[in-house]
Amino acid sequence: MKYPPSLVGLIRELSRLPGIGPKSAQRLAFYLFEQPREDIERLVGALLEAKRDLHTCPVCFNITDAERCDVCSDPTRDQDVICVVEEPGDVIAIERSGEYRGLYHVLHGVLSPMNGVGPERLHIKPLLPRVQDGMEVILATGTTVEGDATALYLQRLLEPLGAVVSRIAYGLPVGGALEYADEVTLGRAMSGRRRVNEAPTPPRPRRDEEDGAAPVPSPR
Amino acid sequence: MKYPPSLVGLIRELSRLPGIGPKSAQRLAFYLFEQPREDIERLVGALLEAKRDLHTCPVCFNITDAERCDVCSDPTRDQDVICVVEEPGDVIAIERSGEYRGLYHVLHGVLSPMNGVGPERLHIKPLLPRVQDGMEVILATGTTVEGDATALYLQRLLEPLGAVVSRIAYGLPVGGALEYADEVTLGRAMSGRRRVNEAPTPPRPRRDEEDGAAPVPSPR
Amino acid sequence: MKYPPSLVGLIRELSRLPGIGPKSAQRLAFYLFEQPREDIERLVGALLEAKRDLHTCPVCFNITDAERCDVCSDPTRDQDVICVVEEPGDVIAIERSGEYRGLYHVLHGVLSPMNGVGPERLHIKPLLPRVQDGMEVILATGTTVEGDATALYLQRLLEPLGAVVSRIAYGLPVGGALEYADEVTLGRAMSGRRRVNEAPTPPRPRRDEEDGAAPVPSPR
Amino acid sequence: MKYPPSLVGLIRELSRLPGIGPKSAQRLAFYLFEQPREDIERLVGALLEAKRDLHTCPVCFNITDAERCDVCSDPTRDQDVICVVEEPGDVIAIERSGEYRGLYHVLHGVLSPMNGVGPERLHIKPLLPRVQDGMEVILATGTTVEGDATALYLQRLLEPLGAVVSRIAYGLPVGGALEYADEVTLGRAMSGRRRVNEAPTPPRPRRDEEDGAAPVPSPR
Amino acid sequence: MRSRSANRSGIVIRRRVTPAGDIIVTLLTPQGKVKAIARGGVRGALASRLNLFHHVAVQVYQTPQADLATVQQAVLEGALPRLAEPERYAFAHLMAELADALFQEGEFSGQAFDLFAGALRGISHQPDPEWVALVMSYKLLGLAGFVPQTNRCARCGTADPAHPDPLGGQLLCAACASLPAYPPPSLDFLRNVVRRSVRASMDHPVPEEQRPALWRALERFVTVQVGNVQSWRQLVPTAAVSA
Amino acid sequence: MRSRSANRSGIVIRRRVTPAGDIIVTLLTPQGKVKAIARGGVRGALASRLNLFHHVAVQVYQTPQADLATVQQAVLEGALPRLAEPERYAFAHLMAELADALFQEGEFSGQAFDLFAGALRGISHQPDPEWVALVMSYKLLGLAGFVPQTNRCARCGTADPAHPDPLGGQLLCAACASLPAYPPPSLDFLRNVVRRSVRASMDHPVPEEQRPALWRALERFVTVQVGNVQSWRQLVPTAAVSA
Ligand SMILES: [Zn+2]
Ligand SMILES: [Zn+2]
Ligand SMILES: [Zn+2]
Ligand SMILES: [Zn+2]
Ligand SMILES: [Zn+2]
Ligand SMILES: [Zn+2]
Repeated sequence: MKYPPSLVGLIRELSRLPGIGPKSAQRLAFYLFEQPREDIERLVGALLEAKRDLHTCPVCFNITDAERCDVCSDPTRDQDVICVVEEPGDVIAIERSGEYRGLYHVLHGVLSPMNGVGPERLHIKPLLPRVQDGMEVILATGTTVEGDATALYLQRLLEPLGAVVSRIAYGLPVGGALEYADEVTLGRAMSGRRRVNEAPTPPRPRRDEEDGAAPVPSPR
Repeated sequence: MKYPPSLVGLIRELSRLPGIGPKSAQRLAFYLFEQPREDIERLVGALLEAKRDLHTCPVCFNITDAERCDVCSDPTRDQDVICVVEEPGDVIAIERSGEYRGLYHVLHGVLSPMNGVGPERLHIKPLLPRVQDGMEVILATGTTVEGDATALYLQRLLEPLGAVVSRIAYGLPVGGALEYADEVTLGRAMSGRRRVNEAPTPPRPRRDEEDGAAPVPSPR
Repeated sequence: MKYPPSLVGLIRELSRLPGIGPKSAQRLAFYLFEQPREDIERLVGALLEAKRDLHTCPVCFNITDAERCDVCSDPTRDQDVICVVEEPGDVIAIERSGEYRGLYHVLHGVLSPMNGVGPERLHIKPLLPRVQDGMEVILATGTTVEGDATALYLQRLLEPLGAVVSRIAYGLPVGGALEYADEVTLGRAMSGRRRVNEAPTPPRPRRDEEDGAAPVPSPR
Repeated sequence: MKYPPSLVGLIRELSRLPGIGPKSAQRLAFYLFEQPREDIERLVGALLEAKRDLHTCPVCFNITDAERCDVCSDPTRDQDVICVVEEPGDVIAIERSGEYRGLYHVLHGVLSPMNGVGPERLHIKPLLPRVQDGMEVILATGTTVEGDATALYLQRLLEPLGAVVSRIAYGLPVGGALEYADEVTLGRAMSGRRRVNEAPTPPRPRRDEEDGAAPVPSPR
Repeated sequence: MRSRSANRSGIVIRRRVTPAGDIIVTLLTPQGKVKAIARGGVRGALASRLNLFHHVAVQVYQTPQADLATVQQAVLEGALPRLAEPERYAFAHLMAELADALFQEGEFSGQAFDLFAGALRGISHQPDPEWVALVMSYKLLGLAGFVPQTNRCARCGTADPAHPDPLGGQLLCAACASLPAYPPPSLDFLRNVVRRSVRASMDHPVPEEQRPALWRALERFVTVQVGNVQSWRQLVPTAAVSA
Repeated sequence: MRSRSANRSGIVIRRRVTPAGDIIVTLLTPQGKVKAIARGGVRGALASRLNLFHHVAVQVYQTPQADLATVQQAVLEGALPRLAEPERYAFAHLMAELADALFQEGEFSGQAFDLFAGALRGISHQPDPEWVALVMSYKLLGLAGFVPQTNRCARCGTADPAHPDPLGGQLLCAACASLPAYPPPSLDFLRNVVRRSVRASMDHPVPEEQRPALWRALERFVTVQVGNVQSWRQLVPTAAVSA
């Protein structure tokens, strides 16, 4: 038995999507076949509309359908911090954490010479004019070697501009047990330990109050 | 931060697909955003074309883009056996096994009173005129309670028509160890055991010759 | 830091056990350390007692602490059927299924030339005098290549003795969907399908009556 | 069929071990049955020897077979830092990370009122005389609510003694992507971010040199 | 396509990690208590979300065979990190223990959930967490139908008793009692806390020196009526040092 | 009881995360290259260990059906965190790319592994990582059988050529060349680096101003003999700013 060509075509297109193997693609295709025409058309419409409306913000390279993205055009966001991330999805992850009220900058990748990704392939150049003297730039690239290399590269670039450059913390995930942590992470959690001092109540109570922890002066 | 509506819409449509949770939908949406317009248009085209071209075969209710499906219109298929399955995907699974050269009939579901699926919701009625006296009908519905119930229902319907009604074998999967089989399956594998007799070469050599096994006369 | 030698020794012995990796062994050792002395002694006692009391039944090679095993010494078991299995654990799996009331024979392995396991390494020889003309022997070795090879070897040996030799059924596990079955198993389930005939009540009512199914006369 | 009592007893004892379900216990019991007597006796010997030789160090409550544990009796360990952990296994995890050269203190649990574990059930009292003015105490209990509560409790107790109290870092595991981090952990990684300053080469080059990172003065 | 998955939103009142690395949690939800297992959860993101006292939305999957539902996904809806502070931690445990003892699986009670969630929030944020815990304990007991008898002596039935009942945690008349009568604020509390609004009770705290007697009464009442609850001991470190 | 598991110790030379959260790594080991997949690895402890340039011991499981072995366990044996520094990062990539191109799966070569591991260590620790990269690139090429011809002109065969070969990265005689001859240190390097010991080469670095020509030669030689390699561009930020 041969599959009808349009079924084969649909399965092929679906299996190009990330995380969808040939078996899932086939299952999806059969599922779509069973759906009413309106549902297919709504999906098709959503795809075309998204492609038509969405583009990267010219300031921070986040995804938007407006001239500037929602963060860049919100004057209540802290204009003195920029958080640099790899991908648009990372912006959402950080927003969901609720711990950040500053701006973003999306690189759309990490430095990877062996994959032909040098600085010119990332949105690094437009970041430079955004950084003012005394501003904080948080390097929130991934904690892989590639993410670290990108962070180090940016640090070299940004500190001469007068930026206070910081890196997201490495350590144990919340809810973790030491026993289940890998040794690399545990080593970083030990060397990155922070002093928990009995500071007096901070002037303005903050959500993340317990994190105003001071670093340990001389880690061994 | 608010997502752009067309991104939200796309994520919502994608997360309606089976097996795609909200996180995967988001990842898919970002992936699609990064793809060139041609790729999106090819996917959209495949979806629309599939919806336009595909329908169920009026004879066997398999998926096809022709008047009759590929199996129904192939005169070399054995016209004296019909294999009844739940879904179009099952036809493909059986075809892939290479063990079957007869016809199919796709029910598009199983009997499930608690989900409101009675016989009239399945393609049972059009099966009856296809069944001739002496023909074999293989009930290849799933081995769940619902699949068994559907098979028993069909058996009652088809045997009066003179059909030789058979059921796919229950037993151990190939490559299995008894230790890992559940006790219900192991019980079926024991009670369904087959005689392995050193029969002389069968009159017409067949591919599945080793399966011409005789049943055990008196299993206990 | 060095571990105390007796801790190292315990971890080493524990990690020799099947299915216990080095990490689990370490966790087990710490757990045992925390237990009261009586619990350790009870475990040790159980180990020594099991080693002292248990041996293989001289008839069927199942595990027993008596002269003959529980099955061999039970006169109500059907003395006309022997089920041949690979390991003592398989006896328990089949007993749990509740579908069998005959005798057993435990091979303690499967034929595997590449691992140096020939027929002389298995308890095959003592099986032969147990087999009488007209008796049924069920070959319930695993459905792997090695299990199949062992079954075929035994069939050649046992049929000349007049035994009715049968093999447990290959097929779909109970509760399965065709879609998730691998194609080899599905092929076996198709070719091993059985006729479901509305047979009159069998001469002597049996528990597994619904399995007294006749084979399909001419499977294709 | 009934199992021999000594087999039942062995399976029961084995299934008491953590992480070993009834099925694994049965498999283990059969495995042990097949092993030569010497192997069983070696396992039994290891169990008894471990129970006889091992005890908790009277200073730090780590496991040892000597008067004091290997860390407490090693004068080259940094005597000015104590790392407080929940379980002996955590000592091993931290040692494996290679990032720590100080002393330990093992609590053997965490505060959990609902499980009846108050401070008197943990080895907290013997910790107090070990802490000298100016010493660092690293609270390396787990990052669960219970571990946090235990750390906060100890902080209150130890700071009046003049200890510099620190907590292992919360944050992203090494090799992680933001997208796969949960929002709670990501929030901690953001609020716990550290300044990466271009400090001059430190006086004595250290392995964890890159971790001498300063905290960000004013996290938002 | 039958769905054995259900979505529930609730607060983790118990959490246990098995040696195999599974996390077993009990949630209190508006639809009743839910017990579920996150297999291998200790190694993944679920470990962060399924923490004690976290408010989480979970997707649980129930198979007919398994007696324990499986947690498939969890999303954090709220955390109260200050509950780890020594002066709040044990009170949070007490609330969780009471909720676990008083409410059953499958017993639909949005009211119980709201009351419990409010109790945790209060213990986390209020400057006087002890008072929150005393008030909310009686409110939770009352909702579950355990109301101390305060208009008649617990032993002889005489009206208007005012003395502590050292066995049952209720009230005794002067004749039956061996202890002096409760001071008026304590007596008012015991007589009215169950039906009075939480806000009204919060506005009129009993002086601290009278509370140990109220705690003794609550402990006796819970032990006799509900059963064994462990979280009575407080965790303020100074006390522990002196102990 | 047949074992399809194997233990291998090697250095991660490629790492890719699939959208499904699997990590696909290529390791260079003394037993040759190994490619394997850690399913769902991005969510667990394997993500920390299976990082680029990490030296790990892995247990891999190979089934007859699957073409990619599965990583079951991984233990970190060594990490070189300084390889992330801008002046070292791209050189480490170059070594990994060369190793990936030069050595094959299942091709047993303890020597290749040792040389590659030494190259990464040198790039990580030495004050002059560029020089380490130049030397070790030629040593790796030489071990794989790619040795530049230096005693005869690459075009006409004349003996003792001394001029750059802009196409093939070897040497040309004065007649065939359009560029001036290499200075003596560079010539000595090109003629002897492959057979000279690493230590000897390290002790006599070519002056920095002569190196761009050597890099051009190496790039041409690799491109012609081995194929496309991407990690030529350097990542020192000042250059990037000016670019
Ligand atoms: Zn923007
Ligand atoms: Zn058809
Ligand atoms: Zn026997
Ligand atoms: Zn010690
Ligand atoms: Zn009275
Ligand atoms: Zn020439």
